[in-house]
Amino acid sequence: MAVLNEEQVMLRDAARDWTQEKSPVAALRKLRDTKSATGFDAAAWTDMAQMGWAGVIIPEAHGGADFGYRSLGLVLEETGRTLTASPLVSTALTAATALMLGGSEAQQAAWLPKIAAGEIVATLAVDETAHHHPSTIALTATKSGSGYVLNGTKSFVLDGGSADLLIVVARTSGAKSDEAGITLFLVDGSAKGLARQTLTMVDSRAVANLTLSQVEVAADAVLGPVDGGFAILEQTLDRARAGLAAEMIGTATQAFEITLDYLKTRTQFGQGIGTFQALQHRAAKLYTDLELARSCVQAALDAIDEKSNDIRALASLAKAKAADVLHLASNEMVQMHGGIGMTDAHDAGLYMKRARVAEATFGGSSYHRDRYAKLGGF
Amino acid sequence: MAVLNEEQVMLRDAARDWTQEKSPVAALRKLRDTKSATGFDAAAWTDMAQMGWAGVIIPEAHGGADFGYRSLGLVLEETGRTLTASPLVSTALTAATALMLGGSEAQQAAWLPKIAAGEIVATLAVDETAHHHPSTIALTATKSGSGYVLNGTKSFVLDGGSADLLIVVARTSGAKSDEAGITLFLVDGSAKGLARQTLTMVDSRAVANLTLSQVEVAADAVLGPVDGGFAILEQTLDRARAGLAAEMIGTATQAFEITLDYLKTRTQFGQGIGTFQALQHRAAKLYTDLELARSCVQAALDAIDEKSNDIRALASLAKAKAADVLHLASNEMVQMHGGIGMTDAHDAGLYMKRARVAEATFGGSSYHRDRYAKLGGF
Amino acid sequence: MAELDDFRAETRAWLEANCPQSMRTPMPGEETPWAGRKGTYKNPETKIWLDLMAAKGWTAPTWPKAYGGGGLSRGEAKVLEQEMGRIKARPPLFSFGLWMLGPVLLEYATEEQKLSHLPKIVSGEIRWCQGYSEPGAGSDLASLQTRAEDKGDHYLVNGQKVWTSYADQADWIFCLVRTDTTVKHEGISFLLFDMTTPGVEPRPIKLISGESPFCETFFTDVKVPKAQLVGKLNGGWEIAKRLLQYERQNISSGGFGGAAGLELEQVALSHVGEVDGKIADADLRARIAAHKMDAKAFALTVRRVEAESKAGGTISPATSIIKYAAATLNQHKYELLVEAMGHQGLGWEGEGFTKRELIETRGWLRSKGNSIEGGTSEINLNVVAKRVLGLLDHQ
Amino acid sequence: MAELDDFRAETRAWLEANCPQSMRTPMPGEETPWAGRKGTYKNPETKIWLDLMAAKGWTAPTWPKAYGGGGLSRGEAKVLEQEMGRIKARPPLFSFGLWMLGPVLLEYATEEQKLSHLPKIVSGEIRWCQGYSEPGAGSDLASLQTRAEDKGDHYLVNGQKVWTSYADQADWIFCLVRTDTTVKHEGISFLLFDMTTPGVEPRPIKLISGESPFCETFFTDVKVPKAQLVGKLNGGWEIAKRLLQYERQNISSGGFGGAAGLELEQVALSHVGEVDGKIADADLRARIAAHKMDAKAFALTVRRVEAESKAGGTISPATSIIKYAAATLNQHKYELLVEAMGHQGLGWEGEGFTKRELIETRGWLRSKGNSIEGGTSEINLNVVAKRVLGLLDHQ
Repeated sequence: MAVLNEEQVMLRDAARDWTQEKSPVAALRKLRDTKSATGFDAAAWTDMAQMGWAGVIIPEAHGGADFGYRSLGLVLEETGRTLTASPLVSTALTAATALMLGGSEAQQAAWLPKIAAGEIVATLAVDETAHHHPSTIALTATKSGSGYVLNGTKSFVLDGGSADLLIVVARTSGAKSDEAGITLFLVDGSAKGLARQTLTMVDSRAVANLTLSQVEVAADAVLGPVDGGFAILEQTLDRARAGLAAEMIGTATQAFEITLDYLKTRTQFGQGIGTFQALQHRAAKLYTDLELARSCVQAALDAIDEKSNDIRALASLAKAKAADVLHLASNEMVQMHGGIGMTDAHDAGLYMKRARVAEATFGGSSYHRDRYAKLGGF
Repeated sequence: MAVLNEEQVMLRDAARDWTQEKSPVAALRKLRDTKSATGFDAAAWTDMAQMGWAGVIIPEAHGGADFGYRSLGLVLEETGRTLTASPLVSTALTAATALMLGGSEAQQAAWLPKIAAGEIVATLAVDETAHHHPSTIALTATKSGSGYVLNGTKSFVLDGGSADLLIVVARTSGAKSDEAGITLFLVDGSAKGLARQTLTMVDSRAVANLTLSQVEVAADAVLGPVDGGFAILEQTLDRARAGLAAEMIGTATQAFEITLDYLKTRTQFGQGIGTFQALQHRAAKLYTDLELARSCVQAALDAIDEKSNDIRALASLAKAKAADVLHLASNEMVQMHGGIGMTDAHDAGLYMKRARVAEATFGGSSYHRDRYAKLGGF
Repeated sequence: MAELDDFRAETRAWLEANCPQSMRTPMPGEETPWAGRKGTYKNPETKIWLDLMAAKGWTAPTWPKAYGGGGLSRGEAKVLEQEMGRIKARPPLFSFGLWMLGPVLLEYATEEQKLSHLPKIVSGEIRWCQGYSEPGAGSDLASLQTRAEDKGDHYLVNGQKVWTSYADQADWIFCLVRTDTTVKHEGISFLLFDMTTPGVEPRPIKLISGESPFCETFFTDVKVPKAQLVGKLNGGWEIAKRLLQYERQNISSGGFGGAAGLELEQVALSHVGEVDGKIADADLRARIAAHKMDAKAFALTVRRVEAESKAGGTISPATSIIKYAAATLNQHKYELLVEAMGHQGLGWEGEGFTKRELIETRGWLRSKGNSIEGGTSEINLNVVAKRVLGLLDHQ
Repeated sequence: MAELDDFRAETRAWLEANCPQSMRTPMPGEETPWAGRKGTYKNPETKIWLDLMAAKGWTAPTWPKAYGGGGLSRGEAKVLEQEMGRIKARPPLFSFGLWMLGPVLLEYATEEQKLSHLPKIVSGEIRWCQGYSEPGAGSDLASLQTRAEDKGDHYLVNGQKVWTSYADQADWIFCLVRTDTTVKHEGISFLLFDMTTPGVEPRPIKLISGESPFCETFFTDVKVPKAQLVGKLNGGWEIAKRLLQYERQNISSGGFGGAAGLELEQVALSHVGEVDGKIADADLRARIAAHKMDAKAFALTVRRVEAESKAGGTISPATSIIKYAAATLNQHKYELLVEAMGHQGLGWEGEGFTKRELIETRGWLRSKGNSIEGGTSEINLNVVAKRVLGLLDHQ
C-alpha cells in the first residue's frame, strides 16, 4: 500500500487549509438558506479549479496534473470533512473518468481541458429510479439519420440542473436489464427537448431529474462503442464509487473528531461525559471501524492508479465500508451530542443528512455487499 | 396475554425445585463424562414422568393432564435452566403433539398413555441434511401389499438412538421439495431394516442418524392422511419450536443470571467488574433482549393453547428470538467470565455448546426470519 | 360485570350520538387538539368534540368529579377506551397537563391548587409546558441553575430553560427552580406560573427535521406568587422524579408513532421492487424481517408487562426496558424506511417527492430525538443496570 | 540494493538446497515445532529443519550473532522472509522465547544473562513459558500476589499462576513476582527459573475446546538464585509491560489463524446449497459477504499499518485496533462457519463427522479465547479510548 509522497502531502495540506478556512460547514449552510439553484458556490469552484483540483486525474496533455485517483481522493477527503458542495464528484471525478476511459481523441480534446480548467460542469446521468441499478436502462436512443434521438428520464443526476455536459446512459438495443445494448452519449445541457427539474434534498446539494423528449444528437456524440457502453460505465462508476468513498471517509472522520471534542468538554454529573466507559467503548469501536474503512478506500484508489485486476471488488468494498462507518459516525454524532445535536443550529444534523445521500449514491451498502458476493463467486 | 394461574405457578415451582436439586448442570456433565449412550438419565426421566411432566399436554382420557403448551413450556424453561437432558422435547412435546394432531383414535390410545407414563421414548424423524428443511423429503414410502416399504435416511434425530417409536416423515408422491406427497409413518424402534448411528454432539445430548432399508410397515402405521401429512408436520413443528424456545429462554436466563452474579463478585483494579459501565450497558441490553424474547415465547405458547390463527408466525418469531438471545447470552457468559469461562471446569462452555445445537434444531434464526417474511407476504 | 355492561351500552350510545364523523377518521398532525388559550382549530369539529367530552369529564376519565374529571372506575375507563377504539374516535385532548402535571397535582398539591388548576386541564382551557432541562443540565437534571429567590410574598425567578416543549404555545409552565444553592437535589422546588408573567420569553428552537416543537425559555426577574409553589420548599426533586415517571410512561406507551399508513415492507416492495413476491433486495428483506420481528416482540412485551403489572398489582420489572426498546425500534424502522425509499426518501421539500415521502423523511430525522428526550438511552441503560440488575456504581 | 540482491540469491540457493520437501507443505497442528527438552518430532524433518536454520541463527534472524542470532539487517530479514514465503517454508521454530522473552532480555538483561539464555532460545534447546496471570489478577495484572522473599542468596517463591501456556511442556519460566507488598506496580520483579526446580508444579487446564494449552502452576518454596532476577528489584512492571507489547504484536500479526483450506463461502455453498451460483440462504449469504468484506478490510489495514509504521519510523496509531479487530473477526468467522455447517458443524467426536468438520468445530470453541487472551477486548477498547483518543479515566 502506497504511502503518500511529498506532492501528495502538499496537496492534502493545501486542501485542508482551504476547506477549513474558505469552505467550512457554514458555507453549505449558506447555500441551503439562500436556496442556491446550483447547489454550489461558483466562486469557490473557481478557486478550487485554480488550485488544480478539477484536473487532478486528467492527463497533462489535456490541461490536467495526471496525478491519479489517490491524489484526487485526498482532496475529496478534505472537502468531505467540511461538507463542501462542489462539482468535484460529478465533473472532476465521474465525467472526467468517463471521457478518459471512453472518449475519442476529439472528445477528450474538446472536453477534458474545459473540465480541468473548471470552465464547465459535467455529469453522468445513469439511474432512472431512486435506487442504483446501472444496467437497468429504459431511456432509448434510436438511430435517426446519421445521429440518434433520445427519449426517456433520468433521476437524481448529480449537478444535473446546472451541468453544461451530460453523459447520458441510453439503451440502443436489448431488454431493459441487459448489460449489452447500452451506449453512452454526450448531450449538451442546452439541447432541445431536455427538461430538468432540480430537487431539494436533505443534504442541500443539487441533483436533478431529467426528461429527454426527442433529443437529437449527432453521430459523434457517442462515447465509446455503440451497444458496448456498459464496460466503460462500470469502470467509470467504480472510480466514482472509490472517490466518493474518500469524500465519505473525510465526512466520517470530521464527524468523529467533532464528537470526540464534545466528549472531552461536556460535563454531566460532575464528570466529563468522555470518562463514561460505555461511551469510551463506543468511541473506540467507531475509531476501529473508521481505520478499517480508511484502508479499504486507500486500497481501492491505489488499485485504480495501479490498474490492478481487483478494482471492482475493492471499489464495492470501499463504498460499502465507507457508507457503514459514515452511517454509524453520523448517528453517534447526534446521539452523543444529546439535545443540542437535534437542533438545526448544530452541525450534527447536516453531517447525518449528507451521510444518507452519499450512502445511497452509486449504490448503498446492500447493493455493494451483493456485488462483492457475486464477484467472489457466491 | 395470559398470566399464570395457581396450578401453573405450582408446576413451575416444582420443576424449579426438582431441576435445581436433582438435575443441576453437574448431571449433564456426568452423562457426558460417562459417555451415556442414551444421552439422558433413565432414573431422572422416570422421576419427571412421575411428576406428570411427560403428559402435560396429553388429554386426560389418555393419561395426561391436558394442561396445555404454556404449562409444558414452564417445565421446559426450568429444565433449560440447568441443561437437563431428557426426552421431554422429543417425546412429551413433539411426538405427543404429532399423535394428538394426526393420530387415529386407535393410534392415540396405543401410544399416548405410554408417553404420558414415561414408558417409551418417541421422536419425530424429519430432516435429512444438517439444515432444517421440512418439505425437502427424499426418504420414500412405497406401497407394498396393504402396507408400505420405507427406504432412505434421516439426520440428527432427537433421541433417535433410544427411541421406541419413530414418527418418520416420508415421501409417498411428488418431487423432493414438494409439500404435497408427504406422509407420516409410525415405525417401531426395533423394526427390521432400521439402522441407527448415535452421534456425539458438542452439547452431549444424543441424536442419531437413521438409515431405513426396506423397512416394512402395515397400513395402520400411517399417521394422518396419505400424501397430506405436511399440514400435520408443520403444525407439529410449530409446537415443537415454541416449546424448544421455552427451553432456550430458560437456558438463556440461567446463563444471564450466572453471569450477573459473577459481575457482582469478581473484582479487578480494586472494583467489582460489574461497576464498569461498558459491562453494565451490555448486561442491560442483554436483559432487554431476554425480556423481549420471553414475551414472544409466551405469546406463541398461549396462541397454541388458544388455537389462534397466528401460530405459525408466532412460532417462528419465538424460535428466532429465543435463538438470538441465547446466542448472545452464551457468548457474553464466556466473555464476561474471562479466562475461567474458557475452561471445561466452568459451566459457560456447556451453555454455549447447548445454545448452538438448540439454535439449529427445528430451524435457525435465518430460516425463521425468511419464513416470517413469507408469512407476512414479503 | 352487568354493571359494566350497562355502562358500555350507555357509553356506546352516547359516543354514537355525539362523536362527529370527522373525529372518527385518522388525525392529521395539524389537527392535534392541544387546545389552550392560543389553540386554533383547523377542523371546527375538533373543538366541538373536545367540549362535549370535557363536559362529561372524559378527557380525564379517572380523575375525581370534584376536579372536573369523569370519576370513572378503572374498569369503566377501560370500557370507554374500548368503545372509543371501536369507532376509531380521536382522543379529544392532547395535553401535558393531563399526562404529566395532573397526576402529580393529585398527589402533591393543596386542595386549593387542585381546584384551581385541574378543571382547566380537563377542559383544555389552559395548555401547560414543562420547564425542566437547562443548557448545562441534560441527563444530570438535578444540576439545574435557574434561581428562585425568596422575596417575601413572591419568588423572583431568573435563569434559562431549554427543550421546553411548545413553550411558545403554552399558557402556564410547571418549572423546576433552585431555591437552595448549597445542596444539589435538596435545593430544588416545583413552581407553577403563567407564561404571560413579565420577564418570561420563549424562543423556538429549530430542529434538524425543520420543526420547532421546543423552545429555549428565558426568565428575567419573573415574579411568582408563593401560593404557586407545589409541595414543600426544596422538596421539588421528589415531585420532579414522579412526574418524569409519568412522562416516560407516556412516551413509551404512546410509542413514537410514526406516520400511520403503509407498512415498511409495503414501502420496500413498491420502491425496491419484488421478485416472486419477495422484496428484490434479499439483504434488505432479511433486515426488514428482523425488524418486523423486533417490532412484534416489542408489542407483545408491552402487552405482557401490562398484564403482569395488572395481575401483580405492582410494576413489572420489564417496564424499565420499554422506553429504551421503543426508541431503538422506532429509529431502526425509520432508517430502514429511508433506505428502502432510496434517493426518493431523502428529499427535503418541493417537487419530485410525494407528500408521504416527505413526511417519512421528516419522521426519520425526528426519530433521532427518541433516544435523547425523556431520558437518554444511556441513562435508561444505567437505570436498568442499577435498579433492575442490581449492579453498583463505579467508585 | 545490489547487496540485497546478492543476499537474496544466496538465501534462495541455500533454502532450495536445505529446506526439506515436507517442510514446504502446510503444517498440521501436531507438527508445530515448539522444541525444548521435552520436544517430540512426529515428522523427523521438523527437527532437521530446525537445526539447520538454528545453526545459521535464522530462527532469530535479526538478533546479534554474539547471542546466536542471524545478525541480519531489517532489509535482509525481510528478504529471508520473502524467500521462505516463496517456497512456502514452515517456520523452523515456535517459541515464546523468540517472540516475547528474547526481545526484553536484549533490552534489560545483563551481558551474562544474555549469553546464558539467548543462544538456547535460538537453538530451541530451552522452551519457555510465561508466569503472568493469577486467579485474582487477570486484566488487572499488577494486583498479582505470588511472593518472592529475599533469603540472602536466593528468593523464595510461593504462590500460584494461571493461564501459563504449555507450562507442562516448558523448561524454564519467566515470571512476575511480588517483592514488595506495600505498593502495587512498584513492588513487582521479573524472575527467570527452571521448571524442574523443586516446588514447581504445573497442572493442565482443560478448555471448552477439549485442548489443554494452559496450566495452573503452583509454586511452593521454590528457591530462585538472585542472579536470575532480570532488571532492577521492584522494577519488573516496566519489563512486564514491554513484554506484553511483544505478546500482543505476536498475537495480532500471526492472527488467530483458523484452519487453512476451504473458504467460508465454499463451506456455505456446499453445506447450505446454492441457487443460481448463490448461497441458497440469502440472509446467511448477506452476512457472509459482510464478513468477507470485514476480513478484507482487516487484511488491508494490517498492510497499511505496516507501510505507515515503516515509512514514519514510528508505530501507526491504527496499530492499537489490530488485536481487537482480529479477535472480533476470527470469532465472527467461526460463528458463521458453524452456522453454515448446521448440525454437521456441532459434532464433538466420533462417527458422522468429517475430520475437517470436527477441526472447525474445535476451532470455533477455541476462538472464544481470542477476545480474552493477551488482553481482553474490553481492555483493548479502554486502551484505544485512553491512549489513542485521549479520553480520561472516570473519577
